[in-house]
Amino acid sequence: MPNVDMSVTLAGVNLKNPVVVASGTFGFGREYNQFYDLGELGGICAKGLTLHRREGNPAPRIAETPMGILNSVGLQNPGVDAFIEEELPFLRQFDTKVIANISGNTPEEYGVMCEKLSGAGVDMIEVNISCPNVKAGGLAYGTRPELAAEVTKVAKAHAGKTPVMVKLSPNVTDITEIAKAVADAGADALSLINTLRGMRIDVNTGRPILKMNTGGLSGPAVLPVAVRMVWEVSCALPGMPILGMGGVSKGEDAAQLMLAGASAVAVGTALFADPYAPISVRDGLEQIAARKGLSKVSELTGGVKPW
Amino acid sequence: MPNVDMSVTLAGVNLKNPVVVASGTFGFGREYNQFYDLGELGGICAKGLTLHRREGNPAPRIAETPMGILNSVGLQNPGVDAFIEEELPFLRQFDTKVIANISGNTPEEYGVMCEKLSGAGVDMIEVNISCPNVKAGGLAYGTRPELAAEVTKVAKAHAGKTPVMVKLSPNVTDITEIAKAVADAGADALSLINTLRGMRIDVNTGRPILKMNTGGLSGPAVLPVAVRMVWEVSCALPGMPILGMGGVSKGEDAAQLMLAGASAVAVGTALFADPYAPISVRDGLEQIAARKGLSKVSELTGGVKPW
Amino acid sequence: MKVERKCKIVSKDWLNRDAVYMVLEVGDMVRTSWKGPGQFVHVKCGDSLLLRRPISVCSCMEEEPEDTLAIVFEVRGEGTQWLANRPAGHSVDVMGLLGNGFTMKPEGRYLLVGGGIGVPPMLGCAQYTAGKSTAIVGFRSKEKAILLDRLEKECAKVLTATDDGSLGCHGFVDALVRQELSEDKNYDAVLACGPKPMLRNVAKVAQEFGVPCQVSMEERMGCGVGACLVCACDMKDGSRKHVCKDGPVFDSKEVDWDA
Amino acid sequence: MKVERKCKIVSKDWLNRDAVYMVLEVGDMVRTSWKGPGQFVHVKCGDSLLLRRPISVCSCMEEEPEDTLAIVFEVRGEGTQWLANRPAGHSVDVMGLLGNGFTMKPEGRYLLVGGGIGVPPMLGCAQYTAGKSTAIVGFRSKEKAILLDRLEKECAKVLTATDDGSLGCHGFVDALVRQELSEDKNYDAVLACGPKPMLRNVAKVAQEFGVPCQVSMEERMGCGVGACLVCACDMKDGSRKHVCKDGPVFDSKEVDWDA
Ligand SMILES: Cc1cc2nc3c(=O)[nH]c(=O)nc-3n(C[C@H](O)[C@H](O)[C@H](O)COP(=O)(O)OP(=O)(O)OC[C@H]3O[C@@H](n4cnc5c(N)ncnc54)[C@H](O)[C@@H]3O)c2cc1C
Ligand SMILES: Cc1cc2nc3c(=O)[nH]c(=O)nc-3n(C[C@H](O)[C@H](O)[C@H](O)COP(=O)(O)OP(=O)(O)OC[C@H]3O[C@@H](n4cnc5c(N)ncnc54)[C@H](O)[C@@H]3O)c2cc1C
Ligand SMILES: Cc1cc2nc3c(=O)[nH]c(=O)nc-3n(C[C@H](O)[C@H](O)[C@H](O)COP(=O)(O)O)c2cc1C
Ligand SMILES: Cc1cc2nc3c(=O)[nH]c(=O)nc-3n(C[C@H](O)[C@H](O)[C@H](O)COP(=O)(O)O)c2cc1C
Ligand code: FES
Ligand code: FES
Repeated sequence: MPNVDMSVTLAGVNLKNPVVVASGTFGFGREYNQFYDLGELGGICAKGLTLHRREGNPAPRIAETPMGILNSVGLQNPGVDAFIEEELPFLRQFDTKVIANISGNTPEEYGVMCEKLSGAGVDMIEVNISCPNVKAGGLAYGTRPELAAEVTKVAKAHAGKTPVMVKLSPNVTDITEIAKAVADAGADALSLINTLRGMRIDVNTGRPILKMNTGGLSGPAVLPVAVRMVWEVSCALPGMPILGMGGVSKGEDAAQLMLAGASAVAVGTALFADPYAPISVRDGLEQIAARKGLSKVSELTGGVKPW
Repeated sequence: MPNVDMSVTLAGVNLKNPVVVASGTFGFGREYNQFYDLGELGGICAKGLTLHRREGNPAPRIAETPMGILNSVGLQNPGVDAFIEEELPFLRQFDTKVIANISGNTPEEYGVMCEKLSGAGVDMIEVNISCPNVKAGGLAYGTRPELAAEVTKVAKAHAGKTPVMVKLSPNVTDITEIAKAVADAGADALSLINTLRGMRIDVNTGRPILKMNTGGLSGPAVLPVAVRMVWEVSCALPGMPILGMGGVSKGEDAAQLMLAGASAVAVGTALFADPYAPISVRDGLEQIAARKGLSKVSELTGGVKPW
Repeated sequence: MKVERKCKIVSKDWLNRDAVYMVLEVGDMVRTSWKGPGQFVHVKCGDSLLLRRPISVCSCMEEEPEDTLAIVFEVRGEGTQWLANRPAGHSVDVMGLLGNGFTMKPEGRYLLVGGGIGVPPMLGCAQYTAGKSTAIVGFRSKEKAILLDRLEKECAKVLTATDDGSLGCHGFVDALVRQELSEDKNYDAVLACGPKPMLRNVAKVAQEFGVPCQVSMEERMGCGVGACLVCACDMKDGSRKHVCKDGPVFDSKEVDWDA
Repeated sequence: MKVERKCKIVSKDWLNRDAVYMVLEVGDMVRTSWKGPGQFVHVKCGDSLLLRRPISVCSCMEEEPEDTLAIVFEVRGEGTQWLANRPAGHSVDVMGLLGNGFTMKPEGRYLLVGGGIGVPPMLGCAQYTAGKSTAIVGFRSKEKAILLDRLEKECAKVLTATDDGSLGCHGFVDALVRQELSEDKNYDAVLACGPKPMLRNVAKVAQEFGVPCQVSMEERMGCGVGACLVCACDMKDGSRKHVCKDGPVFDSKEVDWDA
């Protein structure tokens, strides 16, 4: 293997490689640490946190679709304090970056969580304004520029020196509009895409498979939408660091997102088929960079040559 | 096979079965007529027409994605007059309904085309306000309620007794908002979904595969999005006839869309893998209806039982 | 150390028109992660299906050079159909052993209750208590009955019920459970696996008789290891636990049966 | 009547590290839809790829009970890899014969120009004119050369060029075409298949010498039959024709080589 420098920088945070795991698909790392050392990863986006413990939505919470899945977990989590006390120390043992992911019902809640997490020393805070599974808040923030900007401002004001990355919803007419609003409000980075809203019906029973009727679509099916949106946002906001995600399951997928403008990528759904997916994505990416004769994988970022 | 009445009604037009072929994937029928009698189909949505002949976009115009494809044909067509003179008489030979699909640069163009097509006696006009491949017009109409309503009004005013079905774009924050605007403006039916915008990059060359950089995503990958949107629209507009499409490749997929609220379904991308797809979708649907003990396939429509 | 590995299919036999008995070579999976009967494996069923399929371990054995493991599954949809089509000699991608099994002692005496495709893990429980336990198994009809001969070998007694009366008692297993518990007060616990309505009824009967009861629950899964939180099971205390990690076996008193 | 059918792989041979020669039993496909050398088939490559792959007919024969057809393809990506892995005896889903072949007469004398994986259809053209035509074929290197022995049998003369000089002339085929056309004025036409830059150069040379030239074009395809309009080829007159239906063979003068 030729020598490719795999490190990248995302909003000033140095990642040893560009492959991060996506929030909500990796819990707080304990489970996959049984498969490999978490230090293999560029970073870990922890399961989405709320101010208080939440039990999430009733099951079934998952349905399979062609090359995709729908989920309606609904932010089950122990709350931000329990995360800081019980999970963060565990994650801190590993040589990887810890990115906390937060969802609030009000801008104030985002502020409180940012303060706590920044104080606790997470490496970055990912502000989820786009979770489609929570009735109050969540999605609305992600689809309205002025609300997205407000949440971003409050988060930034309370995050101290901890970089704030805002996670965008793909369920919008124009993602660049939200991206710009959030950037103007001071976001240090953007992450995209969260899940597309979808539905599956069991034709035998006439019932939606998910108890919440609809859920968020992720997995390879959404990759072309993710690539397009990363490209649009990176064109609209040159220089804005982007964590790209949506359907990455191999090195080539990650390379597409990086060429489209992402500085790093997250792997989510692919974990369910293959717990080692982030490792093989990283290795595949390294091979692609080597084949292209790059000395640093970061040279892929934004390298697409549109016609 | 138990006796299931396969006929359905869509905006007052009787279809012998609920399976229509999707605009742009079936040309004007000549090619697939080499495989089977077009009279097997419930209806044919012809390739999208414009007022004047168009050559469309440069190639490559297609890219493969996980369980989906991207296209950027860009409405290549001979123009509405040539359709009426050369293609409609051919289509009229078959015992099936002919649905003309139109795209205009201005509301007036839609009006002119409706007048011509209504005069020529097509069974229905599908007004495409959502083609993502045309720079002027197209997409903008489909993403802004007031413009969508205006186009609908003009189309209705010029379509005489020919029912007008408006085709919606999925690239919007809230599809019910557009659906309502179009319904209020007098649409006789809605068809959805058109393609989702996506992109694929060749990582070896760094070039987007499509010469237009981005294109429209269709095929099984989008089915869950289509089911969700059909369900949302049918909840928001009870009684509004819907032609559901997006990723249908088997009877079960069609049944999902019908349960979600569609009166009929269109099959597009599935044709490329299997020219007989519409036939097997129809047969699969019939079997599902029979298994459920229905005497009419139309009883599926809107039958979903949300939790 | 959890594992995911390609496992060779040693044998595949059809038990009836829908159910397959499959033996796999699983490396050191049993040696390293066995916790008791009732765990499951998470099986990749072809390239075109994203999600793995959870299947209970029926029985398993530490062996050299490769541990072996038997699963029994019914063809329900695309995934199980794919798996059923794999011939012996081919390999499948398996994650395991996952979850927690039944809490039991080899010297214990249990009333094992299985319904339909919930019967296979009960065979593992029977083997574990070598001849001391009693099995009560229910099927839709005689044609659906599976593993009866093997259960006979591993149990003190086997009672059978069918919904249509074509084999054993006419009716559901909970009636037999009631009968057995009223006749025999010496069971350490009732262990049950089967459809949720059956589990609820069995749990109720066990509670009436004051016998501890453990149930193996089903839920649609993603990761299978506790990371994605999709496989929620509603608990009496209002919390939601996860079938893949906290279960699949739960104390029946903890489960919210009204959810 | 166009057809789509499951076709049995009669044989599969590797011509070099990347190229496969595959013979298929295609029912009455040749009898019912053969129009001349240069047509193509549209092959389904596994369940997980939505789009079929277009492959030129190399040679074909009307036979009883099943016509046979040979294709030669290079492994480029997932689809061709899948196809290359199919063993003889298996079946593949084929649509064909599609498109229009070269316009030629059996009694004609043609200069057949093939580049790389564009060589196979030239073998069909050579067979059609039984020994009268000349073939000029180019490859990247000696290791990439294919079908030379068979061309030798079917042609009056075969000239070879390689980019690296490891076989035949060092350089590109257009130099050989120029040489041949200046030495021999009796070709009815130049027929060419290969990468677009090669076709452009060959077309230019043919035009210089006033010899008609037909070229087989490639474009990404959907339906393969002319319905979806994705496989556009830019024409000199500003129109866009379709490779699958109007082509793949076009008169070189009609093509817009600057597009
Ligand atoms: C812990 C556990 C143990 C199990 N043990 C066995 C066993 O020993 N033998 C056996 O035959 N079956 C068992 N099942 C059920 C088995 O997982 C399903 O029958 C199987 O997943 C169906 O897959 P499919 O592709 O054939 O069906 P499809 O309906 O096509 O599957 C579609 C999706 O739904 C999921 N799904 C469908 N039904 C179920 C179900 N009942 N439980 C969980 N997910 C489901 C599938 O995993 C898949 O993701 C068990 C389930 C769980 C949760
Ligand atoms: C009329 C015609 C005749 C052809 N004849 C031959 C032949 O005889 N032998 C041969 O080896 N190849 C031939 N090709 C090229 C062949 O179709 C591609 O190499 C093949 O489609 C690549 O598929 P893949 O899955 O291996 O590659 P991938 O790159 O994984 O394919 C991805 C997608 O791009 C398309 N694609 C990629 N390259 C091409 C290409 N060059 N032309 C058209 N589509 C492409 C694929 O069909 C698929 O839809 C022909 C192409 C055309 C249009
Ligand atoms: C089961 C599941 C749970 C998720 N939970 C969260 C979450 O808590 N917070 C969040 O921002 N995104 C969440 N996501 C979205 C993912 O982080 C990611 O944006 C999305 O799944 C697309 O990536 P993928 O296709 O690689 O999975 C979740 C996704 C899945 C599948
Ligand atoms: C190649 C291609 C061309 C299309 N052209 C048109 C068109 O001209 N007008 C239109 O309204 N929709 C057009 N569509 C969209 C389809 O009609 C349909 O809405 C979409 O493809 C989703 O259905 P599917 O997944 O079954 O293909 C086109 C789709 C494809 C794939
Ligand atoms: S399946 Fe992921 S937590 Fe249970
Ligand atoms: S591939 Fe559809 S028109 Fe050529």
